[in-house]
Amino acid sequence: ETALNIYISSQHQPDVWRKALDKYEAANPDVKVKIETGGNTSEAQAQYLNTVMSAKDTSLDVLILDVIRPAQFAAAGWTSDFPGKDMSSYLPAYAGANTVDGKVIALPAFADSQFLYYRKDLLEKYGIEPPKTWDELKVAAKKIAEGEGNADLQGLSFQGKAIEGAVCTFLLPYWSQGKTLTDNGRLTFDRDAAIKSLSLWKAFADEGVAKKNIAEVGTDDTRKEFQAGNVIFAVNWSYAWAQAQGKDSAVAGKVGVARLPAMTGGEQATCLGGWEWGVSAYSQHQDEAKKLVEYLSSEEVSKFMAINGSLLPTYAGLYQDAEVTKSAPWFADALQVVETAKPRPVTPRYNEVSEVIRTTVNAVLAGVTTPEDGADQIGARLKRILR
Amino acid sequence: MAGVSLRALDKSYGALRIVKGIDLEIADGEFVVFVGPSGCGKSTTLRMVAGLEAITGGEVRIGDRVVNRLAPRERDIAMVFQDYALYPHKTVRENMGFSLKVRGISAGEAAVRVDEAANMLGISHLLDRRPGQLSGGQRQRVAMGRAIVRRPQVFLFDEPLSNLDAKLRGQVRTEIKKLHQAIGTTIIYVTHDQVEAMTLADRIVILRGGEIEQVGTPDEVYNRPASVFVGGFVGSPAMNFAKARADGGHLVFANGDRLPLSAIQVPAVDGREFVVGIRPEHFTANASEVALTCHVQVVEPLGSDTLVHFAVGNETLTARMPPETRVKAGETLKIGVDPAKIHLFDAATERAVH
Amino acid sequence: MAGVSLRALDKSYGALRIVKGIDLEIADGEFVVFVGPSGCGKSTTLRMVAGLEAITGGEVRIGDRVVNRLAPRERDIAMVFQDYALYPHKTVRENMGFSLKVRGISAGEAAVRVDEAANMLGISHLLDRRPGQLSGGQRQRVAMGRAIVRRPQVFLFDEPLSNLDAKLRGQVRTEIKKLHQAIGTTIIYVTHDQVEAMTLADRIVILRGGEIEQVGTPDEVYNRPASVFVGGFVGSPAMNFAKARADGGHLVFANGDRLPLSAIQVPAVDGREFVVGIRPEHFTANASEVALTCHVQVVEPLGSDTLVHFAVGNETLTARMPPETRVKAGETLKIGVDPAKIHLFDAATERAVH
Amino acid sequence: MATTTTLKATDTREHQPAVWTRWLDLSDRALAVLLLAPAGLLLALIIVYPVCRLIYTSFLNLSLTSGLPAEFAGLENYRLMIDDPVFWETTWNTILITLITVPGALLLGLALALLANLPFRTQWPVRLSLLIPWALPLSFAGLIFAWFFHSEYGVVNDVLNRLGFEGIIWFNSPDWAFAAICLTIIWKTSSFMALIILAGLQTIPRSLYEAADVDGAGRLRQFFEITLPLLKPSIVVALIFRTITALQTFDIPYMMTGGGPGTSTATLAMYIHQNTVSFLDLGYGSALAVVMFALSMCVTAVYLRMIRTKE
Amino acid sequence: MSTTTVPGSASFLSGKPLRVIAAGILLVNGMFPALWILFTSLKTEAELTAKPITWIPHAPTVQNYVQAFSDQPLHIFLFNSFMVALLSTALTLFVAVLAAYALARLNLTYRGLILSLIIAVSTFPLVTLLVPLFEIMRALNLLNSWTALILPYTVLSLPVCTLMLVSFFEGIPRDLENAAMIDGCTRMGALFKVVVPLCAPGVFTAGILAFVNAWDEFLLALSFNSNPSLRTLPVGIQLYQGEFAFPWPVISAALVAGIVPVAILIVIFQERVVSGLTAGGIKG
Ligand SMILES: Nc1ncnc2c1ncn2[C@@H]1O[C@H](COP(=O)(O)OP(=O)(O)OP(=O)(O)O)[C@@H](O)[C@H]1O
Ligand SMILES: Nc1ncnc2c1ncn2[C@@H]1O[C@H](COP(=O)(O)OP(=O)(O)OP(=O)(O)O)[C@@H](O)[C@H]1O
Ligand SMILES: [Mg+2]
Ligand SMILES: [Mg+2]
Repeated sequence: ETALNIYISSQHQPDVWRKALDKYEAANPDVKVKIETGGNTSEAQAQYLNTVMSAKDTSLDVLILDVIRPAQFAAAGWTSDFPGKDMSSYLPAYAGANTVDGKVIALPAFADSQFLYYRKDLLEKYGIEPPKTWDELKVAAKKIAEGEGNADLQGLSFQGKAIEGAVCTFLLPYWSQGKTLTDNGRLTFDRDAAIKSLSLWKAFADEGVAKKNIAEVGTDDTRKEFQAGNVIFAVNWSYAWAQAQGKDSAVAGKVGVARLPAMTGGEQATCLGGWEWGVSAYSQHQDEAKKLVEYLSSEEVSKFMAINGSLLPTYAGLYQDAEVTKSAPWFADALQVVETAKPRPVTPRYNEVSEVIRTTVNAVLAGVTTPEDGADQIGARLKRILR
Repeated sequence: MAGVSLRALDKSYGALRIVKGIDLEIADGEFVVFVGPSGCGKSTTLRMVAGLEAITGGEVRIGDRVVNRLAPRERDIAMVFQDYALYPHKTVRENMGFSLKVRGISAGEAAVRVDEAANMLGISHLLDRRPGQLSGGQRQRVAMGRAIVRRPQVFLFDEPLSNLDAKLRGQVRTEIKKLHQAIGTTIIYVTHDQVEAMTLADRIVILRGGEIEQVGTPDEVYNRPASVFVGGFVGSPAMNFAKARADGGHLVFANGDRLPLSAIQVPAVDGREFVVGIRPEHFTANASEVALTCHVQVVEPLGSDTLVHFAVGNETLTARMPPETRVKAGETLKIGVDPAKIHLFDAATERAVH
Repeated sequence: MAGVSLRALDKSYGALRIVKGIDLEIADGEFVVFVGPSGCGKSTTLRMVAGLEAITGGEVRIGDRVVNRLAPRERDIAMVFQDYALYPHKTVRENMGFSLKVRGISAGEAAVRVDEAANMLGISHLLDRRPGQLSGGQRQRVAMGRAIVRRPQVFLFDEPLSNLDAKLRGQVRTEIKKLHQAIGTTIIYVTHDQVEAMTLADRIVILRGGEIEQVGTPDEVYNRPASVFVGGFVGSPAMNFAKARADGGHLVFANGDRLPLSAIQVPAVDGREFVVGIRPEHFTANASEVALTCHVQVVEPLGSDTLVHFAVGNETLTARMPPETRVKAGETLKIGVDPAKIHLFDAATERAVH
Repeated sequence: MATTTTLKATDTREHQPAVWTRWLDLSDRALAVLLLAPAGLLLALIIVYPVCRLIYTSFLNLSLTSGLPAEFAGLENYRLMIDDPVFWETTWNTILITLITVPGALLLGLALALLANLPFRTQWPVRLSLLIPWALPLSFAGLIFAWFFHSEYGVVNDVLNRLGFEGIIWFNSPDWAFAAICLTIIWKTSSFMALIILAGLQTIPRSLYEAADVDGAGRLRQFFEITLPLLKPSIVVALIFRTITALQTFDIPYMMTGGGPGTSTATLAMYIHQNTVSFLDLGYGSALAVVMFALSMCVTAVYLRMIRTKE
Repeated sequence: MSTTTVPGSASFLSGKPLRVIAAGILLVNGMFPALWILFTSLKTEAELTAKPITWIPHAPTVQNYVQAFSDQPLHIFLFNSFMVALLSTALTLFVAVLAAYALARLNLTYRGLILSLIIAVSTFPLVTLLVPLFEIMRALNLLNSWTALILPYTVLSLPVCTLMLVSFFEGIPRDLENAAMIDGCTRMGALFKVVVPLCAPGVFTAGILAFVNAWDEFLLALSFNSNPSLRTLPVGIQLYQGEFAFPWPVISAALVAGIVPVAILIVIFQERVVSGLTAGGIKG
């Protein structure tokens, strides 16, 4: 009999996963799976795993990883890869996010991405369609704000604080201009696109569409304000949906989601989130662990988690699945968004890349740096990191 | 300079009344000595005068100001504490000079005064040590020095010499007397030493259980004690007491010895009970016609005198005899008494009978 | 019980040598009193015996054990500290009972002993207070009580009675004497009080600057002082000293007064310089043929005696006179001296001449 | 008063200390070894090995993201620091925070301790309010204060508004952000100072104040001549540890600004944390830690000299 | 020591008005943030983002507390934190008292050096020692046990406690200890029966420092004890947040639940520490 230890961050509904695991145990009587939970945020989780893995601890077999981490874990030699694994059945972005140097490092657990949340009621009131470009959004926001005459009503809320979300903030318009940041681990930085991206956000703040203090807005601040009815448009992850429709919400029933707008003339793009399953390199049950991971990232489990845990599926097909849409009707709208999601740069030194981008975005929004200087800094520092 | 007056001064700790309505006028420049048994409230009274202890009732005046609500430093007093209260982190020099520095006296002047006081107290060689490196007596002298470098309106001394040897004590006592004569500051002085009390005081205040038992000049207190308590308390060795009854013009002691009352000039009804007080130095070896029959119990040669403890009936009395006296424990002999020197107290009230 | 012997005992603080090779044998059951000027090393010596101060040189024996390296608790001693050293966080009862508790004596037995000692010291009513709520004298008695509840081999008392009033001091002194007689424990006792030293001691040790100046019975020390220092130190008021020169069978004082040498039985070459020591009580008012011419400076009536301070040449002497003496400051008169009672010291060595 | 009870002459040999406790009366040196042993063992176990590892790692080229095996790099990591602008900036920030918050906390702590030492009838609310800031977990203190200083929902700006001032967007400006961080640190750590100083205050005998009062010293004078000198040992202890923790400042800026805007409020400890935990550059992170340790040691040495001059 | 009422100098300048002002300053400084958390814990999330901000909750609700205790096993976190903090405090005090006594009283030759070493230890940031410490704990088979936290927490507080106690011990007159030794105590007996009780305010303070250090610590607790039933409060409180969500009211409720036991402890203990104990023991 094999005992496997699987590490799940406790925000990811370990009790629901437990049910999925129970099924697995029933099917494989010689395997017992134990869940270990750790810190809640991606950060606390990284902190814990870093300690355990640096110490080459054998106690963990399967790990749940934030989508930005597989490359780093692979480089540190902490995970075993899945040779010859075919990734095509998943949403296309996940193949990219989990493949480093042609090796599959981890398999998707569930999906996530950034959406444009909007106030359906207000847009309808003023007869406005969900905007396709940031410029449209700006116009729409101004129009509604004027019409409402409510000083507290903001046009747009996004993440300007120096957190991971700010990386996505930067990348959204950048990507929309058809540029990439890295290609196969090599830097493909475009200064002009970066300046445009930074200027766009700065302009939102300067023109009063976003708040003056946007540099101190974090992900959950966006959600709270939107939920309190103080925001017309908000950039946020999928988690905000359930709460915005909850009973404490001032906007329940008035919320719409859409793809994030594009730069004028560009294509719409959004930031890929979600979590992956990896196998610890120090696990003493490599085969059993891999088998378990295959199961956990299978369509069956993805569907189970979508229905029971409201987690976005990693298989495109499930978004239209009747059972799924029955329990989470808005998933139907989500597919088009998730399909356009792009993974953030896949590099072992992603944390450093992220650090550079988010501090710069924050500095620009706080008015400490100009968009031009900010872009230069990003360029220069990324060059050093990804040399 | 200023006098001090205490009016109905009272102090309680919770329900415990320690000082019970003391009334006392101390004239400007007077040297008053407080004596009394341990725990009778001497230090407490002093501390109330200093402002260190809240006053429960009554008032304290220094000069013509009621100082009840003044801070100690506004009362312009200097004090020697019974437990010294030296500043542990300051050298002896700094300890002594502190009050001068605080009052803005120039460093030069302060140094002169400190040296002067240190000289007088024989601690000049210790000026750079800290209190932790001093012997008991040395600390006491520093505490003394700290007070006398000041020129306050009133000095308060709480047993300032108790840790000094006889010789030094004699010297410092003389210095204090000179100091007082020279600057004439009012002094309130607590001591347990008979010699200090007798030689220094203009007036002695005898306290007992928080009340004044007698106030008077040393001579009055010694020679005309107002009560058994005062008689017994002042004088060393202490006054002897024996019960006696008036009977046919005589005082009759428990053992039957008789003393003619005529010599004492106290009219007494037969049968009245007295306590007879006789000072040890008023016994004489050569038994005159007035004498007591006594059994010698202990003989203590002191060098300058010999103390003979003897029993009269079942009371033990002490006589101070010349050093050459050769009596032995166990002997029975007659010891003479000078009837004129006898003190009579009423047996019931314990107050003197005149 | 056990004797104590000190052999070449030495103590230095850094370069400062405080105790300088003391040799002393104290017999089992003996009562030895240390006297000496403040700062001469009495407390330090006591503390070395107790094991509280590291011994720089020499050795201490208690009984037949060298205790140099033994911890205080193994030396089986009890000590009264000059600064009391009461446990501020314990009540009086706990302070006194602590040593018994530590040594595993049953609570009942301990309570009996504590009550007994408290009774003897008159502090029974204070047993539940803490040291902070006691007067100075009360604290001292607690410290005393803490020592005597034990039954150690040796008692060490460091000025145990200095804060008590004369009456109480006399009582406690008597109790200590009785205690010693009853249990016969070896006692080393430091005091500044002449009476205590004279009455309690089997032998008195006079220390001076860390060295022993003289050891002897009270009688020896008082009547045959080995040096000017001892003569001046023992006795209160202190012995008087005057310079004199042998000349034609007489001692000639600075003011020309002469004393016949024959009476003193000291053979002296003419011209030899002496220090003449005369105790205050050996002056007499009625000028016999041997008398000194003197100017009375200060008269101090003590009640039991009167002290007359007078100048002979430019030296000030003190005479103890009966209280009824009626001399006044400023008078010049002749004061008699008993030549047989005179002490002669060599002027150069200051040692006694026999 | 004294009655004449005589102690009975019982000549029973007293209970001597039991023989088995003899070893408790060791010589000073042996005793010292014995007493210091538990502390020594604990420190050796928990600190010495990890620190040796740390120092060793600082000489390695060990970055887990490079995919390369560890190799000995000599002083390479230390050399890198010299041209690392972020290192200099964070070090400077750290020193600045130390220089501002240590005296700040000392003064506030001293003031609080003196206030708390007044004779209040009921003591516990005073003690409690002194201890609560200390008992609030550091990371949450950071979050709570970040929120207090929030430009819209923060109580600080609310109070400013009520007083008729314009609210400040604290975290939009390096200077204001820095100020907010320092204020928070001072608030949070002053209770530690106050606690230690208060305990010191309580061991100063009242009789010294009485003596000083009689000597004519006013309150201020007593404070400088008696309180402060006698508090010196406590203050030095508090200062040593406050300074060391100030040099290690991490949670509060991490939670309040994350080092922002830009890296203008990042500290050395945050940079170390970033390098080791986030970037997995263990070699460089360790070297940074060693530098920080050296910095703390220098400061400690100065303080220790202060203690020694006291003796 | 002027904690008892008011003689002498104390009565004149620290009259009632001063005390009232002092109390005001102390309470506002110390209590305000705690009260704010308390108020927050009674608000709904909506009220939190209301503008202008509200101080006192409009419609207080205990819902957050219900949620705090039902979402996570808060009582288990509390219990673990409490036990770990208590035990490590006891251990710290014991070890620190011994070491401090040696340093304060035994006239050691290398006193300065030893002191420096003890302080040096606390100058290493814990983050950097995490991995080796993890390895040690694993080697000792202590992972997922209270001991895994107690040992490092003890070391965390040991230097400051030791140094503090050294300065307190030096303030106790040696004669008190001498008296105890004469009374039959060993040195250790004198230490624990006389010196330590007399230093009660110092020992208490050191204890509080150690306790709170342990109560607050997050990183080691997160790394060494992954077993949910061994989690301590700071780790536990983190569990209320999601990757993005930060439910302030519920977290505030959990924080309040974490502060209250410490507060109770402080209130209980401070009553026991009678200050002013050193009065009257000694002349000097
Ligand atoms: N720690 C120290 N460092 C330097 N000198 C000291 C120290 N302790 C005591 N002394 C000195 O040692 C000498 C002897 O002190 P000790 O206490 O034995 O005197 P003593 O005879 O008991 O005096 P007293 O009668 O005043 O109590 C004194 O002169 C004192 O100043
Ligand atoms: N804080 C207190 N609480 C209760 N009683 C106290 C307190 N302080 C002093 N006392 C008591 O008050 C009485 C008077 O004390 P005080 O110090 O004035 O005596 P004293 O006459 O100076 O005695 P001594 O000659 O022994 O110094 C004593 O019986 C003492 O026990
Ligand atoms: Mg007194
Ligand atoms: Mg002495």
